[in-house]
Amino acid sequence: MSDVGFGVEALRRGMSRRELTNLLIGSGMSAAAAGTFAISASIAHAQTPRRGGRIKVAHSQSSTAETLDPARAMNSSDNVRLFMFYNGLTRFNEELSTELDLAEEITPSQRATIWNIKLRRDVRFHDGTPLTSADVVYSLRRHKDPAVGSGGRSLVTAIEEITATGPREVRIILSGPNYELPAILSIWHFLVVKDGATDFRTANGTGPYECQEFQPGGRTIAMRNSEYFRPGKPYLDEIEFFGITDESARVNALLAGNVQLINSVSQRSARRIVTAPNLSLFETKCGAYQDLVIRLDQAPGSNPDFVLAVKHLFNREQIARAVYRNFATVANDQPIGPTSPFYDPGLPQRPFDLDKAAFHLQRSGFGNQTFPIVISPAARNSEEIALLLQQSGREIGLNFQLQRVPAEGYWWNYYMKRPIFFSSVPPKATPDIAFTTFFQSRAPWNESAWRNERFDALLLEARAEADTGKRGQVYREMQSLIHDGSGVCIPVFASYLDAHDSDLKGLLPIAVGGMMADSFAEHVWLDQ
Amino acid sequence: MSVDHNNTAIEAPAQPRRRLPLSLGGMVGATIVAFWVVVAIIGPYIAPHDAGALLDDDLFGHMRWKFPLGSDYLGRDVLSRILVGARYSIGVATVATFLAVLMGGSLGMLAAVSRGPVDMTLSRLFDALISIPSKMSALVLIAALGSSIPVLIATVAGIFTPGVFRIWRGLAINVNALDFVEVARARGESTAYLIREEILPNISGPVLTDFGLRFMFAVLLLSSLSFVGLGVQPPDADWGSLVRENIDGLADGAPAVIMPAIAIATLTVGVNLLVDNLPRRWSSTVEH
Amino acid sequence: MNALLVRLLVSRIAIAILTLLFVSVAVFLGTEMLPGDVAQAVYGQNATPDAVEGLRRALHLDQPAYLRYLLWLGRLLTGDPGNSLVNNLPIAELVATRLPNSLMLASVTIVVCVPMSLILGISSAIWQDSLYDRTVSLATMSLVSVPELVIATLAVIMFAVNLRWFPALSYSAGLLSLNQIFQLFALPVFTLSCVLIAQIMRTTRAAVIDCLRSSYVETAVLKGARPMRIVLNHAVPNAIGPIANAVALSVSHLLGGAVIVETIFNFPGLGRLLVDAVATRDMPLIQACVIIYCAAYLFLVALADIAGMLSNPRLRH
Amino acid sequence: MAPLVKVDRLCVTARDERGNNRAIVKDVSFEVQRGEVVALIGESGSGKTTIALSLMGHTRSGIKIAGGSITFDGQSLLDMRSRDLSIVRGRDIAYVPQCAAASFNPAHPLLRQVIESSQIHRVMSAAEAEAKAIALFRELALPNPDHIGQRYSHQVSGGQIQRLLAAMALVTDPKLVIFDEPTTALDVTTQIEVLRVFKTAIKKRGTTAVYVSHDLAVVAQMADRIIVLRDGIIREVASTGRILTQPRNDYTKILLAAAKPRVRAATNGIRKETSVPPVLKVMNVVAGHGAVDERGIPAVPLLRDVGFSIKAGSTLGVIGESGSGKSTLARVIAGLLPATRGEVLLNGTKLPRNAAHRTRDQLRRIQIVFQIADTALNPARSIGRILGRPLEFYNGLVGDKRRRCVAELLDMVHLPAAVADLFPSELSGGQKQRVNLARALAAEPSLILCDEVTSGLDTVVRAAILDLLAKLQRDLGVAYLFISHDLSTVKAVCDEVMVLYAGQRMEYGSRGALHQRPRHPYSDLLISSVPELRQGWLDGISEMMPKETSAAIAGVAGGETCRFFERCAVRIQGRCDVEGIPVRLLSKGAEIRCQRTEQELIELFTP
Repeated sequence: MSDVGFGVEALRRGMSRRELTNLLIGSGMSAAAAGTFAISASIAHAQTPRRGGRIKVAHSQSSTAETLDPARAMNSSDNVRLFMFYNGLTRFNEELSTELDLAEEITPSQRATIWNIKLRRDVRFHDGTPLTSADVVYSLRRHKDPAVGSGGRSLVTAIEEITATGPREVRIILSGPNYELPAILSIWHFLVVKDGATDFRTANGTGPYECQEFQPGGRTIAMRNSEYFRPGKPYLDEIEFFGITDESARVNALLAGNVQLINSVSQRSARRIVTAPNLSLFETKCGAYQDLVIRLDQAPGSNPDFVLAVKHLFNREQIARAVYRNFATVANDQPIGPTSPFYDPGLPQRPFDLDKAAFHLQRSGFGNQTFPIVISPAARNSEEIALLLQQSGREIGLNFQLQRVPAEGYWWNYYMKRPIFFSSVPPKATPDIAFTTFFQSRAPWNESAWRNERFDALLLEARAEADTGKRGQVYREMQSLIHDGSGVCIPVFASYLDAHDSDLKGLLPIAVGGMMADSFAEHVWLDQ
Repeated sequence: MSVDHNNTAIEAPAQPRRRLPLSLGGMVGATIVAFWVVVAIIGPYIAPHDAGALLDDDLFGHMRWKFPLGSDYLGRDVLSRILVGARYSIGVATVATFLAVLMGGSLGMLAAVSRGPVDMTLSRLFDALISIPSKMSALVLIAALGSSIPVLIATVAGIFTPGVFRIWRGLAINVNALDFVEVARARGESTAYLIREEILPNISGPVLTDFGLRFMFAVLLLSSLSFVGLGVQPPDADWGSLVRENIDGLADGAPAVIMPAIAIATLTVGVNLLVDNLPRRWSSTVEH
Repeated sequence: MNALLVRLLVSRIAIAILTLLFVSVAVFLGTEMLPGDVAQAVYGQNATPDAVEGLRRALHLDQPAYLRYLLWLGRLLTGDPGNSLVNNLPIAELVATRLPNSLMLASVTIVVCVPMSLILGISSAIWQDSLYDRTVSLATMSLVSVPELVIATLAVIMFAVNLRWFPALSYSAGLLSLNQIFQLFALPVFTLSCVLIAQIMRTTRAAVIDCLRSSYVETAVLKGARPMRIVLNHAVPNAIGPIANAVALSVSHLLGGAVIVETIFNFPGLGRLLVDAVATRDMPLIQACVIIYCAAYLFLVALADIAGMLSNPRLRH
Repeated sequence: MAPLVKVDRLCVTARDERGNNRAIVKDVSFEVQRGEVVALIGESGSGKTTIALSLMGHTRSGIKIAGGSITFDGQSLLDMRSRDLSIVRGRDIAYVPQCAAASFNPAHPLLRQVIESSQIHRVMSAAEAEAKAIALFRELALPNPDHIGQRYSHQVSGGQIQRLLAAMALVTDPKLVIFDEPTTALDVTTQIEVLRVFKTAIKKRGTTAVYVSHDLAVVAQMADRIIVLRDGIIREVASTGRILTQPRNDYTKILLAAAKPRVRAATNGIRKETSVPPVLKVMNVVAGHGAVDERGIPAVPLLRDVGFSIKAGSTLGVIGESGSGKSTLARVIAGLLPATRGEVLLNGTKLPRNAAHRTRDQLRRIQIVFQIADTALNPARSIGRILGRPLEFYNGLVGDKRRRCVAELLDMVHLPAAVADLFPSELSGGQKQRVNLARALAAEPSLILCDEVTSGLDTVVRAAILDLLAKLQRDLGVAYLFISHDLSTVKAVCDEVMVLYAGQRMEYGSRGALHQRPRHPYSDLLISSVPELRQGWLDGISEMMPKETSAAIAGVAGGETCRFFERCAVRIQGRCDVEGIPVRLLSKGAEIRCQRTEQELIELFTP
């Protein structure tokens, strides 16, 4: 069922490191090269894309909060729409490397504090106007304005200045060196909108599809952009995209043939997809994880032995098997997964060890006490993981009382506020983003309130390190610091499971999210 | 001699009542209800397995000796979970219905006895409350207070109170118009006395029937509330939550989803049969 | 008659307005009491204090609660229900995409349910306590006893996934032909009917039986009327009041309470819009949904009362 | 010629609450000849209605015909299939039911229902049937016969409904008409009208009829032959004349005796002219429903400026038709419906209008006994508890003392002490009314308001209750306000009588004075409408008696003009309906309110 996934992964592992090196050596990457990759991926499948056809795609998220404003977009459903209608300066490809999108060239100088960007010349917005540097400057600058309410605001704090240096040239000046800027620019918030755009009831982008209809919480209809700058692309004439929040409804809709692609298939439903004759499961192995977080700044997490006791209570194989039905790989209490080139396989795996857990628990002095764990549908699978933890905790006299709270309100009422809670973290494009947002002492989502000066210093060091090998070294040390000290317990890395009509081709896993990291629209075609 | 063979259904509807206070249907209903009440009380003690333990590697396991009703989506024993869950479903429904009756009933009788502006105010208030969608109230309550048994009870009780008020008020107004209440009023009795001694004993039959029906709707409401995320805390689960959490198994006909649904259905049908076959004088003319 | 009707209508409307006002205050207080606000809801897991603060200011959430309520009420009185706090779209537009769907679903369900439950209820009343009566009531009772979720899911698996008779999703934009309506609405209507038929049928049966016990029915029997005539001519016209009431309650349930069905069949109705609005604390949207629901309830109950009045000359004059 | 109806050894059983079958009609045999009017007379529970219904092959729910046969026009009714039965019903046998208003379907206009049987049986076209019905309306003296059929049952008065039912029965020219207590629910003045038209209609057609009633005086006017029933057994069958003059059966004799209540001597209380204030004095009371204007007049007044007084130990009778405000008066005095104007004085002290503001002692002194014994007792409480409550409430009696007192009270109303443990449903109607009285007595009141206390009771039981009331007054010196629509009862027990009409006091005087002319025209109408227990009374009374009108109650405007105006035979157009009514003191000692002088009245009512 996941043969395709494995095959592609092997292919990707061989290539991605080389490509990344290419980028980081700093000479930039040509658009032609990007095209080559697309072709090579296709060749790997030995299939020729076919043009035409329409599909219906159902996403797990649906809300009236949906928006076409890249600054305000919050979830992957928004992202799917954004990637249909807009382009960024760069983008991630299935090799997990950054490739150029609207940019023709990105060149760092002065140890990566000043970046010069040159735009493609053949790009037009859906309203027919050509792409200019003013559009890019507007699109990046608006995130600094608090009134825009951009979710990418913290990411642009390091950008000091964005200026147009020509009709197609933009210069970005950073407050400190950062070789990761191309990766950062691939994030959906920084997709390029038209200069001065404020009305996002429809989208005027440069993307492969034009927005014909958009209803927040309803459906979106995307029509093929015949003027798209990548020749021949996209393949489909029309995509109807909407949300089906209920998982079984989503799966049933696919089974009934009413939609051709769905995301977020539960591990338990995978069997139904696999046994259906004309459906395929599309697994994306990546660094997504659902973690149990113990706050280190309050009892009982302030006691390191307690944290260690809990970390030894996870029967990771059982979790992968019972909860994720093996659509997961065992993790080691640090956020960089085996799909990442910077993954440290040398870090000793923390075992499921009741004796050790009991030992640490006894040392902590919290034996035979009851601690509440907040679980919620908002953090997927948190209930199931917590149930298993509760079972094994009981064996050493550590009692967990599960407190299920509703999904809405979870993130601001319980998340990072309770002593022990669950979180759900999507894969991050680079270790730098993961560490900066979740583990640095002053990170906005330093979930366990972990403070480690060495770690903070290493982060800065890595950013300014042009050499990938050396950077990998630094990242490995950082992984082990998290593994040892943080209050974040990461039992497994979960795969993204999408499912589709077998006639829908061109899907290749991009290890930063399901549905080709939300950008499937440009790449898929119907084979009939 | 010719005896009664020419009666049409309309002319002589009822079958002769036997000595038994309940007809066959009523007995069946009473037996089912009694069975589930007993299960609710002793369920956790007779459960073969720990209701929270993962015992089966197979998900949605079929029925077999070790797991008489199969296993659920995590491989837990469905029989044990139903036995433990009975207490929550029946207990919460009972307490919530009782609370609703306590609040709605006493206010309803107060409105009927007080008449005038008190009646007016209370009636309008409950009319307004009844028009707020119940799912919305449930959502607000769980969002504000989280999901726990007291919240569950308060939600169901809150949703039912206006309806109870209406029925009790209607019944009490009928009794209130009778002469013996006038006599007591002329005697100078207090409102509390009128409610306690004159009204309440004379509407006990119909309101008991109403209680039964409402209990039934409470069980069903609970199962639909689990859909919006209201239920008891894991690892335990009420029947509605059992259905909800195992709904994926329905495609494979997993007993994990069918059995709790059957439990809900039998309890509901049992209560309904019992209520429908109560002696006629107990029936309330007002429909829910 | 007309003066009375006008007076009744005026007092009805006055009471309705008061009720709506009360409900809107209650809803406002309810949502105010909820932890978190729309700014936090919009950002969810991605919330940072300054982002939330910025959005709050932009949405004027820093104003005192009563002021926000009065502002909202003021705008509403000028006919403008405001914009959604979450996506800044006009509430009227959001509701306009959902309300017709809900109305459509409700109407189709009613068209299917009411005749069926009337036939079942009346026939059960005619053959009261017969095997037929018992079978019908046990069958409807059993249907209402199975959780809606199970019925809906079962219907999808059987009729959409396995048999492929109907689509698993019940929404399509644009004008529909009768056949399309049948296709799209078959499954949700089937699910909703399971509950509704039992309820309406039960009320119908009880009301008709009640009428059958009356003196005028005995008089009709003694005039030599046959059972069919007695039921249709004498019992049913007098049972319209309670039946209309049951139907009204059911329809209002359909408009706002069909959340499960809307979710399973991914039907964009008012129910899910409300659930969504509560989840994101979108006050104007919540208010709009609840007020529509409330007004519909009041309207339907009034309609039922009028139906009862028209069927009963005593109340008509 | 064979009899039209032949009932042979009919046995009917009824199922009681516990599911036992009990015989309610036992071995009843009788015949009805063509053209004959046969009356079935008996008290409640005698089986008379059951027999009447079984003549149509119909039984009510829970009742079964257990044996015997009924032959109608040569057909055996009990052997017929239900389809064939319904062909006979309505076409050959018609039924005029008792509960008149409820017998019309409220959803359909009257005419449609009147001709329904003719349409069911297809004996004539709808147009023919309508024409015939309208002719019948005319014959039955219904007002506005051409259009009354378009009305609905709630829009016509009780007397009219009853006539419409008769028209409904007669429209198919049935061979047999069954009248089931057709006038029981009517006021006397209405009853006489209805009886008269019924009798004319029967006579004219030579209709065969079965007339069911509990009222001998009524039956005496209608029937050729009377069948006396008791407990489902025929006690006596004889021609009407013989039953009235030479009853053979003991029970028939009791019935006859009870139909004329003994008139007891006036109490001596009335004669003692002392300076002590009357136990109750009511002055200019106005009461009703709805908004009250600045003059204290409510939107829907039920009592208009009523005043009277009751001396200690005496009885004031209040008489009037339904809607006259009799019961409202009792409720106003008890403080249940606060007066909007006027005063109620108890022993010379002003009482607060609302019972809630009265002292416990004031409440104790006035007790009220309601008409319907069934609803006046809390069915969920034992008799001991019902009687014990006022003892406890007013006198603080508890425990043994209270129990003894309850026993004494029961003894006082001639009930065994064991009744204390029973519940109201286990008592008969008469027993319940006794308990009702005992409860009032428990408070040791100075005044008991008796609101139609004997109306629901059978003749024999009624007489016993009246005796008891008299005895209690003698023994305890309690005063009564005795409300009734039944003139003979009032005559029997009251010292003084007040006649109410539409909330106005028409006449107020001693009992004796009411029997002398001149009287208020309304009093005159009332008294002359009471059927007398002799054959031919109905045919003898003068045709000049004023007709019952549709009596649509006019607006309140004008205040104190005569409410009886529309129905008054001697009204003065342009005066009675314009001017306020003067109070006249007649020489016989009674007060009346009428425009006519005493002299005029004497002349007008002298035949």
